[in-house]
Amino acid sequence: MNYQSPETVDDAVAALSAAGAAGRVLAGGTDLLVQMRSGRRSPEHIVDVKNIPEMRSVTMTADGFRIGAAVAGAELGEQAQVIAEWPGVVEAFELIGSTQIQGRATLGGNLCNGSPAADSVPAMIAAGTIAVIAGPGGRREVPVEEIMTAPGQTSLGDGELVVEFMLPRRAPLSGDAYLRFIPRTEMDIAVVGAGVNLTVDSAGVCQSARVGLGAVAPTPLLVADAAAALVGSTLDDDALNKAAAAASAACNPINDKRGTVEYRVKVAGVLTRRAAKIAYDRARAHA
Amino acid sequence: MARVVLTAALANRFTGGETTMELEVDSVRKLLKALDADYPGLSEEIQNAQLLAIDGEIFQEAFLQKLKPDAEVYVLPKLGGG
Amino acid sequence: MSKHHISTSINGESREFLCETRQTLLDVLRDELGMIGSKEGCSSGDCGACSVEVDGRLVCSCLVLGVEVDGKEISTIEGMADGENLHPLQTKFLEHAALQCGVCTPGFLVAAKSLLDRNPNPTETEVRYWLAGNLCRCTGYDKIVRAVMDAADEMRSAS
Amino acid sequence: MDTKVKQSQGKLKWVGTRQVRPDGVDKVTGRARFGADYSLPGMLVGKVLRSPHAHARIISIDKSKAEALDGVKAVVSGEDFPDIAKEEAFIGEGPINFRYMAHNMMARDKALYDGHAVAAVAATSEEIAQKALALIDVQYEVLPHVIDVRDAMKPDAPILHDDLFTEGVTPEPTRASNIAKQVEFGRGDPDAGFAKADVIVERDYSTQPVHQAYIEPHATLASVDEEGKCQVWASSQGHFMVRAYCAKLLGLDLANIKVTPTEIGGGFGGKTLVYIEPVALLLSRRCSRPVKIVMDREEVFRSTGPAPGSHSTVKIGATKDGKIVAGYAEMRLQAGAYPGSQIGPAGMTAFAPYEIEDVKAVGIDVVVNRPKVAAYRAPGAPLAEFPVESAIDELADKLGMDPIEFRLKNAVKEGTQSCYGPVFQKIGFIETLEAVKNHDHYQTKLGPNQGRGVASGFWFNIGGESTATVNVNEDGSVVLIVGSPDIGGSRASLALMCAETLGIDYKQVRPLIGDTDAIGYTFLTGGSRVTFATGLAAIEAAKNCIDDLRKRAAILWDIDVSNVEWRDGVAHPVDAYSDEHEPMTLKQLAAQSAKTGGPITGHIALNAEGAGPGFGSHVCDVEVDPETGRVEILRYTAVQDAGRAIHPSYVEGQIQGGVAQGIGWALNEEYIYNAEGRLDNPGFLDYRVPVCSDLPMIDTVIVEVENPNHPYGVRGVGEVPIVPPLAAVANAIEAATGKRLADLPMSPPKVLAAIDE
Repeated sequence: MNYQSPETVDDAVAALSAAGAAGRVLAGGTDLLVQMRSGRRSPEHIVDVKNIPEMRSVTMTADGFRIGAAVAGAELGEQAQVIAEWPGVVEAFELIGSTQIQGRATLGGNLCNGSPAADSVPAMIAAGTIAVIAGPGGRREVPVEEIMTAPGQTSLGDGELVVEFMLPRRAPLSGDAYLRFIPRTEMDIAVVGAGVNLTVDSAGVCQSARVGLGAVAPTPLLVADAAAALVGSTLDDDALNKAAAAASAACNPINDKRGTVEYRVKVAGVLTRRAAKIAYDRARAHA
Repeated sequence: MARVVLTAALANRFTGGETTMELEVDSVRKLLKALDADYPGLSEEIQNAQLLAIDGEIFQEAFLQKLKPDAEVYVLPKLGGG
Repeated sequence: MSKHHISTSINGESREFLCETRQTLLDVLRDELGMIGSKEGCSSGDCGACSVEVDGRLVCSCLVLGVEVDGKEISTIEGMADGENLHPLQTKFLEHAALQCGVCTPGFLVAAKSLLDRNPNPTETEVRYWLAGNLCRCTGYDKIVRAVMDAADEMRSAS
Repeated sequence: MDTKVKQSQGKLKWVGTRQVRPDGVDKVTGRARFGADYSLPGMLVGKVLRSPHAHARIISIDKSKAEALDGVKAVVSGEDFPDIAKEEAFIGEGPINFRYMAHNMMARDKALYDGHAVAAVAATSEEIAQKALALIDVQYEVLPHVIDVRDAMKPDAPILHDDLFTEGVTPEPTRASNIAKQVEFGRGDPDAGFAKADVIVERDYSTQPVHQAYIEPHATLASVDEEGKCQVWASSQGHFMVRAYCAKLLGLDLANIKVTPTEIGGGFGGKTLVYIEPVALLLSRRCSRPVKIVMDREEVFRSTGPAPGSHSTVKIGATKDGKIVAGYAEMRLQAGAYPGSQIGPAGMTAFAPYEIEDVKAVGIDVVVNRPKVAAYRAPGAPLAEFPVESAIDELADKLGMDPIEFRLKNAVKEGTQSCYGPVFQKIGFIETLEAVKNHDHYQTKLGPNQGRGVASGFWFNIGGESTATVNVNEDGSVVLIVGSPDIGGSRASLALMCAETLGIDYKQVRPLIGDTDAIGYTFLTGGSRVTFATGLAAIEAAKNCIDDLRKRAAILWDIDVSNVEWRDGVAHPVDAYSDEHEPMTLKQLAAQSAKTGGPITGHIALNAEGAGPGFGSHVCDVEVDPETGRVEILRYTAVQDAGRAIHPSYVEGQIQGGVAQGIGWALNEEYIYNAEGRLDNPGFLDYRVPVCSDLPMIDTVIVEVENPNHPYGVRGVGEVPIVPPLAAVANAIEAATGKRLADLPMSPPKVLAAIDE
């Protein structure tokens, strides 16, 4: 097993291209090392992307934030402006694993590991996050919801990797939130995750919304029907119940060791309603 | 007379279901001997896998105990613990 | 298979070692460097018994490859006491009987120190969530949390 | 020689104080060496190949490819171990059958569960050992399997053992089945009792198997030399147990085996057996090099422990004035792949806290395709007392009585005949109930979706064989050698009792756990026996040491030993001689020991009887999220009779730890098997033990109703606290939601389903 630690994205792309199917990106390693140990993945070539400055930095411009794909949760948690503008995304990222995992786990890894239950992904989907992908053919920009294709699989081609994520600056009267359900208070994989990002007008009427759901289908979902149920309302009980019903209706989960179909469908609605309330309160407070 | 009480499982195995018996003995040593005379194998089973509760006190190893004239002896499975 | 030559600093001391790619930092500490204070409880990042700091970040050393720490600074339980003086957390763990079997203790201490280095005055809830990645099956956590809070108190009044 | 020891009456200097444990610094600095921390020059890595099938006949095992791999030094499988006849014995955590134990350690003709060991290798590195495992060619014929205890009892169930005929039933069965044994306990006539009842509750309950989940995986290092001398370093609850089992399972002379206890990273009953020690020994014998085997977490879950799961039917009847008049329980326990679940203790403990004249408890031992169960803290009691404590709550509710008052009305006390037969001696159950009743926790108001539950628990506690030696050093310090591995701070409590008895400073006592060659036989650490039984040995050894000290003073003073008294660590001449001689301290006597006969020492080997039964009563507040079914533990108070708390901090710690484990059992811990009978959650990610943020502080109240059979009044404390939480949480959830959950764990989907019913 080889280990390479390139210092530029181009070198990383070259290394991954050369390795082909036997290559694997090592970011935080919190999934990869576990998979290697259990024999679920046996890469021959490991490409460590943590020494690529571009992938380790968070930058802010008037247009938005660029968050390196290899930024660890604990590092993002120290970015006051990102927290202020995208609390839902940061909260989602920080829910992944323990303090120890937070010291290593990355946004890029959480997405590219391909777990339907990845906490950061529904929040990024709700936020309208764009992933910047580098590969042998140059760079391309892809909405986050288009990256996972099936459990453990992504739409990335050979030699491609996610370099960074782009989020816009927070618009006035908008806010986001993410909630997940786990049996314990920590250390579990999401049974259901729900992210909501919305904008209201000065009267408190929802103007636009995006709802992302995790762990309820083979990939994280962007649920347009749930968002549509919120738009035009002041998130009264009726609108919230409709959004919850739409979220539940969008679910296509499985029975597994973490939850049943029935339970996931029901709780997806509950969390959508609760997350929408939090996002709404944040939006109204963000004049 | 010492009163000896067996569990149902033990009684089914050794005494044809009789769970209670009265014996004229003043020690566990004699008790075991007396039981063995009436019910072959019972004494060995008691010494291997059972404990005796004599007048309320549990003895994991009761071999050396004396018995009061009206002693009450329960034969129960040996206990371990976690 | 050729081994990687890694130069690092452990508890302020320069250390070099050879390792294969597959070896974790925990493997290296325990098997190559004889530092057995970090414990292996799960090898999957779920128990925290192998907690160390790498460049000031709390991590599970079972989820870090040995090759990744070239040029980095590592802190382990073995470096926690200052010469013959125990760290206040170590003292408080003993006073509060915050350990029974003691196998999770090094991980808890390293994690708790990492918390107090950042937050000298944590609430009970903050302590509990910070330490949620460290499993203890003996104590029910009560005395551990008390020991950490008490150590924080003492360190604040000493500074 | 009769011991003349005078203790300052009532005033104990060390017992009851909170001293720093003797092994503490080693454990907070990372120096303490646990099982995996031992190494020897030339050591090989041992690894075990495990069955991927829940039930399969082993057609053949071809080891040749693995043996040919460079770096592989030995490969063994079932055929390399001696064939052991069926033989029942009681040397570990409970009655065991050596044949089953041998087959559980290494499968012979059949693999009986996912994770069952089928072969093992020793190699020069971990990587080579892993490769070698993959090269062992095992041909299986996969057989139908059965995981659930109710399915296993059906007539058409796949049969695990062709030679297993139900014991304890009449008529004797003629067909093999998965039902290994049936036992029953009780007194009176339950049918007649129920006829007198005004109110009867009856319900089916189930509990899931739960793992002890000690943080340190099993680890051992074994070394056999060319002469056949065996050395084993093992993390276990009893190194004498390891020695005995290794000798038996390998057909070795006990005298050739020395076992050294390492520090043990948790056991809770799960390390009262051997899994890898004989395997490491055999591998080492094959290549005359040391072999270390360390399980990974997945192996721990797939092949060790757990406590049995159960399905029970419990019925209790009471009169309208609140007197329980009848009880009936039938408990079907999952033994795992081999017979031997704790049906005895389950049957005896089920109704133990209550005085019931007409009562019967039946325990049924059933084999299924899961790992063979092991002891786990009060083995058998939590799964037996959970249904009863739930039913008691339900009855109290129906009768409109406060659940504490209802328990008080029926509680056993000194002189009450227990439901399993014997009459209770001095016990403190009522005291624990009174303490709960009077605790401020029991009076506080609750909010919406919140509920309060109470439950009680019982465990016998045991004594057993212990040896202790007290050696006085020439500077007057003392080494206390015992044979009990320390799993929770027992070195501190033993040193405290030794210091108290001798009358010297606690810090002058250095406790040491001797290996099997260094100290006499000592039964394992379990059953809450160490502070009681090994404590008794430490006290008696100290008393013998005092006899020696008095003798030495008598020699120096040239008076008869009967004229020397030992008071608070000092030899005093009796009044008649007090003008002639100055009292001498232990230190002074030690300094002159060479001229009075050599080193001063005290020794004892005993079989402690008279362990005092333990009772606890707990109160728990929960809040239930009505939309997700999540249960939060808001507040928890545990009251327990400890007889006397030698080191109160470690008594509290035992209670708090037991409560946390009980809460895990109640809420989230379970084994999840897939359709193929493979364990789907063999790790801490999905086997959900409570984490730090799941729990509140766990308040403890120690009640001290002294055990008359111990010099300081000690009762065991470790087992009881895991018993009440299961029902305390269930009763609290019922109070919060109006729904009674009878199937553990009460995980969010089950709670939500009950709420939505």
